[in-house]
Amino acid sequence: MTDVSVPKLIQGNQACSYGAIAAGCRFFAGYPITPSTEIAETMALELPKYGGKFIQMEDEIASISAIIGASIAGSKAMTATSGPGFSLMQENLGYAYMAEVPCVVINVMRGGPSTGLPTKVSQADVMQANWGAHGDYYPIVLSPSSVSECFDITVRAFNLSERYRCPVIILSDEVIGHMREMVSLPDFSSVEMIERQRPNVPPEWYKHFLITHDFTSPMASFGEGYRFHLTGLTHDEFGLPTSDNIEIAKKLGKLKLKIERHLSDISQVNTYKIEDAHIVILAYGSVARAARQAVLLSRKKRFKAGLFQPITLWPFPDRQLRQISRKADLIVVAELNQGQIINEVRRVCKSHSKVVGLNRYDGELITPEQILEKIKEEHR
Amino acid sequence: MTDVSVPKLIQGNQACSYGAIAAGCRFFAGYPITPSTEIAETMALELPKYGGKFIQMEDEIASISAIIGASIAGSKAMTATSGPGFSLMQENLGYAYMAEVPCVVINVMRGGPSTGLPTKVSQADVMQANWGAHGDYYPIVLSPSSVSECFDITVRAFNLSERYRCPVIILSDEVIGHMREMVSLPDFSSVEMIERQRPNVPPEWYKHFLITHDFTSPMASFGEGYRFHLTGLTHDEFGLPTSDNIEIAKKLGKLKLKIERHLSDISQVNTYKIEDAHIVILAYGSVARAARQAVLLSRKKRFKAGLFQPITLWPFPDRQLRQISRKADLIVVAELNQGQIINEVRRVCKSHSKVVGLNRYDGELITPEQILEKIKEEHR
Amino acid sequence: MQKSDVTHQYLRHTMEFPNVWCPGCGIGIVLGAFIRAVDRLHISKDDLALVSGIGCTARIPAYVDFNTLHTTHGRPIAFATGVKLANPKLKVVVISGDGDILAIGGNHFIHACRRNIDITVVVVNNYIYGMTGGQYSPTTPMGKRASTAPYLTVEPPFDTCNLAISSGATFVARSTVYHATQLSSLIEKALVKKGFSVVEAMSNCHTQYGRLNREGTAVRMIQAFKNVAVPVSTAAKLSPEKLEGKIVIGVLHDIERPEYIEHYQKIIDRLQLPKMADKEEKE
Amino acid sequence: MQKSDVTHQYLRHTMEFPNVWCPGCGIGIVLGAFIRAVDRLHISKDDLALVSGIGCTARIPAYVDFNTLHTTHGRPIAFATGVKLANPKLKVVVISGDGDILAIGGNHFIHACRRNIDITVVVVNNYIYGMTGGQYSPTTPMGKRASTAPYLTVEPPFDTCNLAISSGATFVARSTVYHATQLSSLIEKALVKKGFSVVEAMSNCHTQYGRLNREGTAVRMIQAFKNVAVPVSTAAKLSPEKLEGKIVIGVLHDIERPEYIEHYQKIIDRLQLPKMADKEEKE
Amino acid sequence: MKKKKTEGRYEIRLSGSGGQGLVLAGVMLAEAVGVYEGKNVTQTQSYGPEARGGTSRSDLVISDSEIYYPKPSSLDLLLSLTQDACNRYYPHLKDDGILIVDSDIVRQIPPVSNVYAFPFTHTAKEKIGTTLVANVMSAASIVIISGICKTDSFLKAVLSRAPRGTESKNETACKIGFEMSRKALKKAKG
Amino acid sequence: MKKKKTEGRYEIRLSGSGGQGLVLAGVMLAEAVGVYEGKNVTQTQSYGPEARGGTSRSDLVISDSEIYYPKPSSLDLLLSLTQDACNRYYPHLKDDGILIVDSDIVRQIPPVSNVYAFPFTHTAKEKIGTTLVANVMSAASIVIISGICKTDSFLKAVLSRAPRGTESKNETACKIGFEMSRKALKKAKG
Amino acid sequence: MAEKVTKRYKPRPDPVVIYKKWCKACGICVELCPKKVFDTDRDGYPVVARGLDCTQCSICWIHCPDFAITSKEI
Amino acid sequence: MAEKVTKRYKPRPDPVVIYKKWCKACGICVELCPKKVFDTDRDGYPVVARGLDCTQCSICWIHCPDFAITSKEI
Ligand SMILES: Cc1ncc(C[n+]2csc(CCOP(=O)(O)OP(=O)(O)O)c2C)c(N)n1
Ligand SMILES: Cc1ncc(C[n+]2csc(CCOP(=O)(O)OP(=O)(O)O)c2C)c(N)n1
Ligand code: SF4
Ligand code: SF4
Ligand code: SF4
Ligand code: SF4
Ligand code: SF4
Ligand code: SF4
Ligand SMILES: [Mg+2]
Ligand SMILES: [Mg+2]
Repeated sequence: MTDVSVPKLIQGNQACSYGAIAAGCRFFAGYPITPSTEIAETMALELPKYGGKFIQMEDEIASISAIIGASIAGSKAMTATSGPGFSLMQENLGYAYMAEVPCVVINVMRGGPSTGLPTKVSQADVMQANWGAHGDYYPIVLSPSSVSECFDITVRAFNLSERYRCPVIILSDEVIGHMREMVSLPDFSSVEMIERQRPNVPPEWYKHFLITHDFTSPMASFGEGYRFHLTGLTHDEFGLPTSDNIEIAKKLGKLKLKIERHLSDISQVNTYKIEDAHIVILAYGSVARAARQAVLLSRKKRFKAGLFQPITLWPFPDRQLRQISRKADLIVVAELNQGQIINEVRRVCKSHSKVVGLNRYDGELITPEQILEKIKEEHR
Repeated sequence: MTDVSVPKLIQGNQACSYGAIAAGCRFFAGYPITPSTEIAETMALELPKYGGKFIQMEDEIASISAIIGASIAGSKAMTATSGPGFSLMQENLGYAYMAEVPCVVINVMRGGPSTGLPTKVSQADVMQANWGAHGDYYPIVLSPSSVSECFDITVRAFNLSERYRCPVIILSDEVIGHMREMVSLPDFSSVEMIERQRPNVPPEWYKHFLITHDFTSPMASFGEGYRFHLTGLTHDEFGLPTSDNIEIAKKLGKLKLKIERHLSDISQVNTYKIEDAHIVILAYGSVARAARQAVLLSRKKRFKAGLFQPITLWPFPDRQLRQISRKADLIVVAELNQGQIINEVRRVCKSHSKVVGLNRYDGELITPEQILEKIKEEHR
Repeated sequence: MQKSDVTHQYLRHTMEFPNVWCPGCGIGIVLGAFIRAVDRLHISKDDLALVSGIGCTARIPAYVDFNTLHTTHGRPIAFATGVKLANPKLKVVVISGDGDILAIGGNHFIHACRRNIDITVVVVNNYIYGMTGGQYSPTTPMGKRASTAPYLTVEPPFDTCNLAISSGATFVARSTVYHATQLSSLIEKALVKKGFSVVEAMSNCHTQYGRLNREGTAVRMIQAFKNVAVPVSTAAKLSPEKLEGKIVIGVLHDIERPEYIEHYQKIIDRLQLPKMADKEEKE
Repeated sequence: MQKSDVTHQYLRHTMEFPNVWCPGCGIGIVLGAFIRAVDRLHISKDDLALVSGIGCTARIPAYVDFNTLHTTHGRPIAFATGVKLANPKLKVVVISGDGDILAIGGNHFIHACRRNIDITVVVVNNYIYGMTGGQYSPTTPMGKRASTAPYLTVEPPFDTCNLAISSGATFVARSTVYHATQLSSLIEKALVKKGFSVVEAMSNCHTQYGRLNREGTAVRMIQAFKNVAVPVSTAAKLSPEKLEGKIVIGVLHDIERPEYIEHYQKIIDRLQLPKMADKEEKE
Repeated sequence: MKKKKTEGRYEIRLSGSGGQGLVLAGVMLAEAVGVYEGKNVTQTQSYGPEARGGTSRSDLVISDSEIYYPKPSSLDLLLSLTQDACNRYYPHLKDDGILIVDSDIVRQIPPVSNVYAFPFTHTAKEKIGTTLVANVMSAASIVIISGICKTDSFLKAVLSRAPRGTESKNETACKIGFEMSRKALKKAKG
Repeated sequence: MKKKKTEGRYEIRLSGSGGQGLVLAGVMLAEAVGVYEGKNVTQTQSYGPEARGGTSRSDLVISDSEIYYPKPSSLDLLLSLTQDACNRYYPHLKDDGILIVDSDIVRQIPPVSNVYAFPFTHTAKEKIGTTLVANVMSAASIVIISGICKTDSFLKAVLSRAPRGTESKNETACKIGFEMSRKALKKAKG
Repeated sequence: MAEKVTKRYKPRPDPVVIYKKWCKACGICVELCPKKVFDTDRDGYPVVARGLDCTQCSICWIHCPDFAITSKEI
Repeated sequence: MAEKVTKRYKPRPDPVVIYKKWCKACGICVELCPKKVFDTDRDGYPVVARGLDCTQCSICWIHCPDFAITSKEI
């Protein structure tokens, strides 16, 4: 058991593991890959202490498959990987969306494409996190920017996952994952935990995909007496395969609606000195750290800058950004890629603000000074 | 040998295969999946007649890997799949972008997510085609809407692929792939073929990733005396791994620039009665067929409608759309998904036009009548 | 002898019948053999999880009233591993096709054999990808026709059972749909085995493999199994040449090795001991 | 006896040396053994394609002046298959680690063995994922420590060579970095073999595996191979119990089977015959 | 081709159950009008997740001008070889659309004005010894009743697409189909 | 902590080559200031694609207030155990930044004003019998020269993070490090 | 009607019953029955023709892929 | 300087040469040489100490993982 009474100096990756355990995760299947491996290693060390199980699978496809299986059998389950592994997981991640199986997948981003820059930071998997698998689905993607956020966000990921019966992706990055900071972990028993809604009907009335008022169906586990069927084929409320137009539209529509109708619960944005800002720095993950510093730097130079940091990257916080962008002349979108989230910003912010990208993709973190430079350059 | 002298009644999938062979494809590795399988079957039948080789691999990952290997050894190579297989290919597709290896990948879209609707049509892999793999890369994605376009676009895919040393994705769909239409195939020897640029320097001066004025490097094949190294790690112009900031930025920037600087060559848009249109129907693939009919229907009802059909889906034809949208009050984006390309349209068309989606995702094709209905509903 | 209708007690009557399979397809026979094995063992429906991949065979779970899981192509064993680890009380069975388990799923198969997790895998080997229309599979013999082998196959097939044995499975057996009674009893043995057990069920796909290779109707193909099958005991006496083209049936391998979950549970127990001691002290 | 400097003629001197490997890592010894085998066979550098996946071992190709291809994790054999089919004149060799070839790449390995394509695979088995920091691999023995097995491994390992044999490889051999001369000659034999050949090279990862399992320095680990290695001929006389914990070295398997590409080429030739006949008529 | 068309389109659906060979029959019709008569034609199909069993359909759109929307919107002619298929699709017929059914199988004929019923399956079984050619027989009757192409063109298409060894059986089926339909047509017109 | 900081930040880089244990040394320092003295600290690192070999670095940012940007921008203190690392990173030092090097290895000392050179590696080898503890010794000298934390705190951190069995060797290394630095500091100030 | 089974005088119920709605007329039971209990109707469906010969050996229902045979023990 | 190899009188060139720039002082050659030709310097690098004993058996360079040994046949 981890002694949580004293503040600790731990890595973001370790904090994710502790967050998972605190949130009730009792199954982890993974395949090592830099810079996510510490999550697996910590889970291997800690899980059995809590009666949970760790297994190293033969690859990432097996890993995601195993956690889906474990979740279906009633465990809260997680896997962690980085770009190449995340790419391999896409097909079965899609299965989890389709079969509405809660689970958490952490992608600690490193430089890509391909093997790229295994030990260096990047944020180039942001669009992939939303669109990586085939077919229409609606992911929840969260992005931490500190070690303590790693803990909190992992707890939240499990809670959202159980609440909405869907995978939740955590997009961490090499800097956040490997960075050590001081954190005071809460007593795990005090952590707020949301459990998947259980059926309150007898087995013979049970529909595994019941369409409820909030589009999330109560979920029984294998072995509990509710003998249901799960398939990646389009299916009816019982889970049985169907190719009936109306059933299909209902099912697929539900995947969208259960997220769309709960944006206010799911969406989380942090801001810093945004109230009076005419210049908005939009940043997430490790870059948000540089951006916060850049806000201070800029204000010293009399630029009224503020930070808009989506914690929930997907669904993208359209509403919140639109509101804030009304007052902004300039929006600087700082990302460790060649321009990904900026497209969303462009979509949301019509003509009223100038949207510019500050992009770095050489494996190093954007610095506060670079952001300030960009503001100087672009501010009219 | 296929007798090409008489018009034939063939499927879109077959036309893709003939197009590939006409373009010089001599290697196909694949794994069967509905509704793309006829491409593999046709290649198995036809390729050896042209001295080419077909191999059925153990899965889709092996298939994409094998075609990349074959291309490196000097063959024009292709694979074909559908959603689930396309998801599995993402990691190694990313390798091909990184190592700048020409090849063609066909995704005949079916209903998703997951196993979904194997025998029914969908267009829900459009965003995935752009963003499915981790890391920043810049894909060329083409979308045919008729059997003869299947032939032409496959030829073009090979040509673009060889021209820009990158994978080209063809997003077909179940309707186009399985539909039979009359086509007159050209004599294969008359088909315009672009070959990858060969090095014109002696081996000792050869750089496999030379940064040239147009960002596409001449390419030697294995076994030709140019002994180079290929890796998915970030690399220098020789192909040797590097973690030097500047080299990395140059390399990754090049992947973007070689596409961005040649938009006019790569981008292809078909339009129909667009000149005087106030209402633009934006559609691609099989839906473009319904849209064309809808243009006629609408005009009968005195709606001045026109069709904007991106043949090149990615890079998205921002410029062309922006130009056309200026005159448009209403843009109806008709897609077989819950809204994908519409986000691009929203990004490009700022405030001047009303952008609405017409989405169908139950496995059936959108009908001309549905489009007309939508226009009636939305036109102010 | 069991009554015929025992199967009906296990079918999921909310599914549409007749089932999806072609008239005479052996998959239904395998399903029957499986159900009868489960029935003989008095395994409760609630305690059995049936997992499949994608393919004709993989449609089995939808038809039976267990905890059923139709996963993605090739991945049922990986899913099943998660199911079993999360709830070891479940009897976990995978039924899927030769393509599913041995082509795209080959890696999960050999690794599960190696780990020796207490799961039973029934591989329905019909020499072909039935569902997608007759492409060759890793078990299609050399020199056969398939929709992707118009000039006959040039790839030698796997021997599923050999592969399982050398990868580490602790129980390996084979039978055919003709030998449905034996098949059922082998599945029964596999279900009882603590460890990773594999049963290869040779089946007919007359619609694809049979049609392309002119092997006749379902009935003819099923009867053909009678002639090519050789019991293990007889096979032991035959030379490799004589065994060429034969199908050896019966229990091919049955050994004892520590089971994965039991082993892992010991770690958990060991680590939790101090905690429990703690508790005792306090109470 | 070859001169030492022959290796230098094959190194890619544009790469930065010393190489990336830890001081004393056996990977460099395997590379030397490989280069010497190539040199003895007088294979031209232009005619050899060297393919690897990801891992410490997989860094080999970058250092040598052949046609070199560093692919993705687990996929070198699939890439190599494409290379070989597209240009059968190339001698295609895969060198990669136990994790790369047998964990994530296990499926490609067994299928390539089955197809019997003329490729040589050298598996450098150091019992561990070296590159990522010491996680257990499918070859890590039971009861060993790894960064993901803090309570010792509970998974039995594969026997790489057995797996290769039962999957269909036509030449299978094993040696260790201690037996570098034998290793080189086995690689030579594998290179000469027409068909799919596998050489397992047992190597030391003292930095990860050795450190975690207190097996000492590189030198100690390399010397330990001397004691556990048993030549095939001797092994044949030993009981399974006596062989427990031993490493059998030498040629384990060498049979003849039709090679895939030759077989496929016959189809091409057959189909092109009429065409050629056509031409002759016209001329 | 009859003049009953929407904007020059003639839309045909062949429906029944998987395994009845309706896709092939549709392709033969398409080839007849397309390859042998140079018209524009699109042939599409639809089946459930399983290629076997379940209702199956094969659709044709025929036109002298370019065909945009490739699927039928309202049918000029519907062939149904099962009751299920008939029930499902007859509402898609145009007001004056033609329905052709297998008289032995489709016993409940829906209330449409133009109906032809032929015992395809049993005729095939009795006269040719196999029900497998009922598809071609019924397609032949479409040729006669719709007039979309010459009987010759259809025969050529049948011979070029029939699996090897089955050519003569298919030819016979074809001719019987022509014959029975001609009679019925005469009767209907007369 | 010395007052030479940027906005309350004190930035330290430990640099050398892979395998010298600099990440661990950095973590020990971070733990000393963070866990035992309650300051804010971030520890980050950077290595090439291979964890072994190549230059390696471990960075600390220490502050009384919340740390936003977690990496150093201009160094208050640089430790370099290889010439390569020294050459690479000394330009990142502040004007009045402190450079500490291994005197036996870093022979070309760059033109900075505040330099301390100690024979860490050889002292470790000679006095403790292993070069493996040079990292702790050099970190100990950072403690003294920068004053970022009490020696006690550092000792606690070292003992809690040292691999089992190496505690006493590390403690000795630590004390030697303190000692040699105190002397040097006195000399520099005197 | 398609079910044109010849009605015969039956002294007692059939020893096996074919559930025609599920039966696909594959012919397996007909061929495998060692006692040749079944004939087929003109659509190929099995018909119990020699019920008295049935030994309840179970071969037919064990091999019916469609669970379309039930036995009435007599 | 780090290279403090004791200079000895050498009647003829060393039979094997260590290329110190590539050598990582792993000690393999030192341990495996059957003739104990090498000593190590204080940094652990091999030094040819008993060159006359060398039989050119090749063991050292065949086992050097860093291609840091070349032989001068004498
Ligand atoms: C990732 C992926 N690739 C390919 C397919 C297509 N697919 C469906 S079933 C199948 C083969 C099935 O063969 P087998 O497992 O032998 O089952 P059978 O139909 O013969 O019972 C294939 C290739 C798929 N669904 N998913
Ligand atoms: C898809 C993917 N998953 C995981 C990794 C991380 N990874 C890199 S090397 C490696 C293991 C290497 O082990 P092995 O093949 O035994 O090589 P060694 O380093 O021991 O020589 C892993 C898991 C990766 N690069 N790509
Ligand atoms: S296609 Fe083959 S395997 Fe599939 S149901 Fe038909 S006979 Fe069975
Ligand atoms: S980590 Fe192990 S395998 Fe990798 S270079 Fe070091 S010793 Fe060799
Ligand atoms: S039980 Fe046996 S004897 Fe009776 S009908 Fe069935 S197969 Fe024939
Ligand atoms: S075996 Fe079953 S499905 Fe086949 S004919 Fe007999 S009863 Fe019908
Ligand atoms: S060649 Fe042999 S004897 Fe000479 S130094 Fe090397 S190992 Fe020693
Ligand atoms: S074996 Fe090579 S690297 Fe090792 S000490 Fe000897 S010369 Fe140096
Ligand atoms: Mg099969
Ligand atoms: Mg290894």
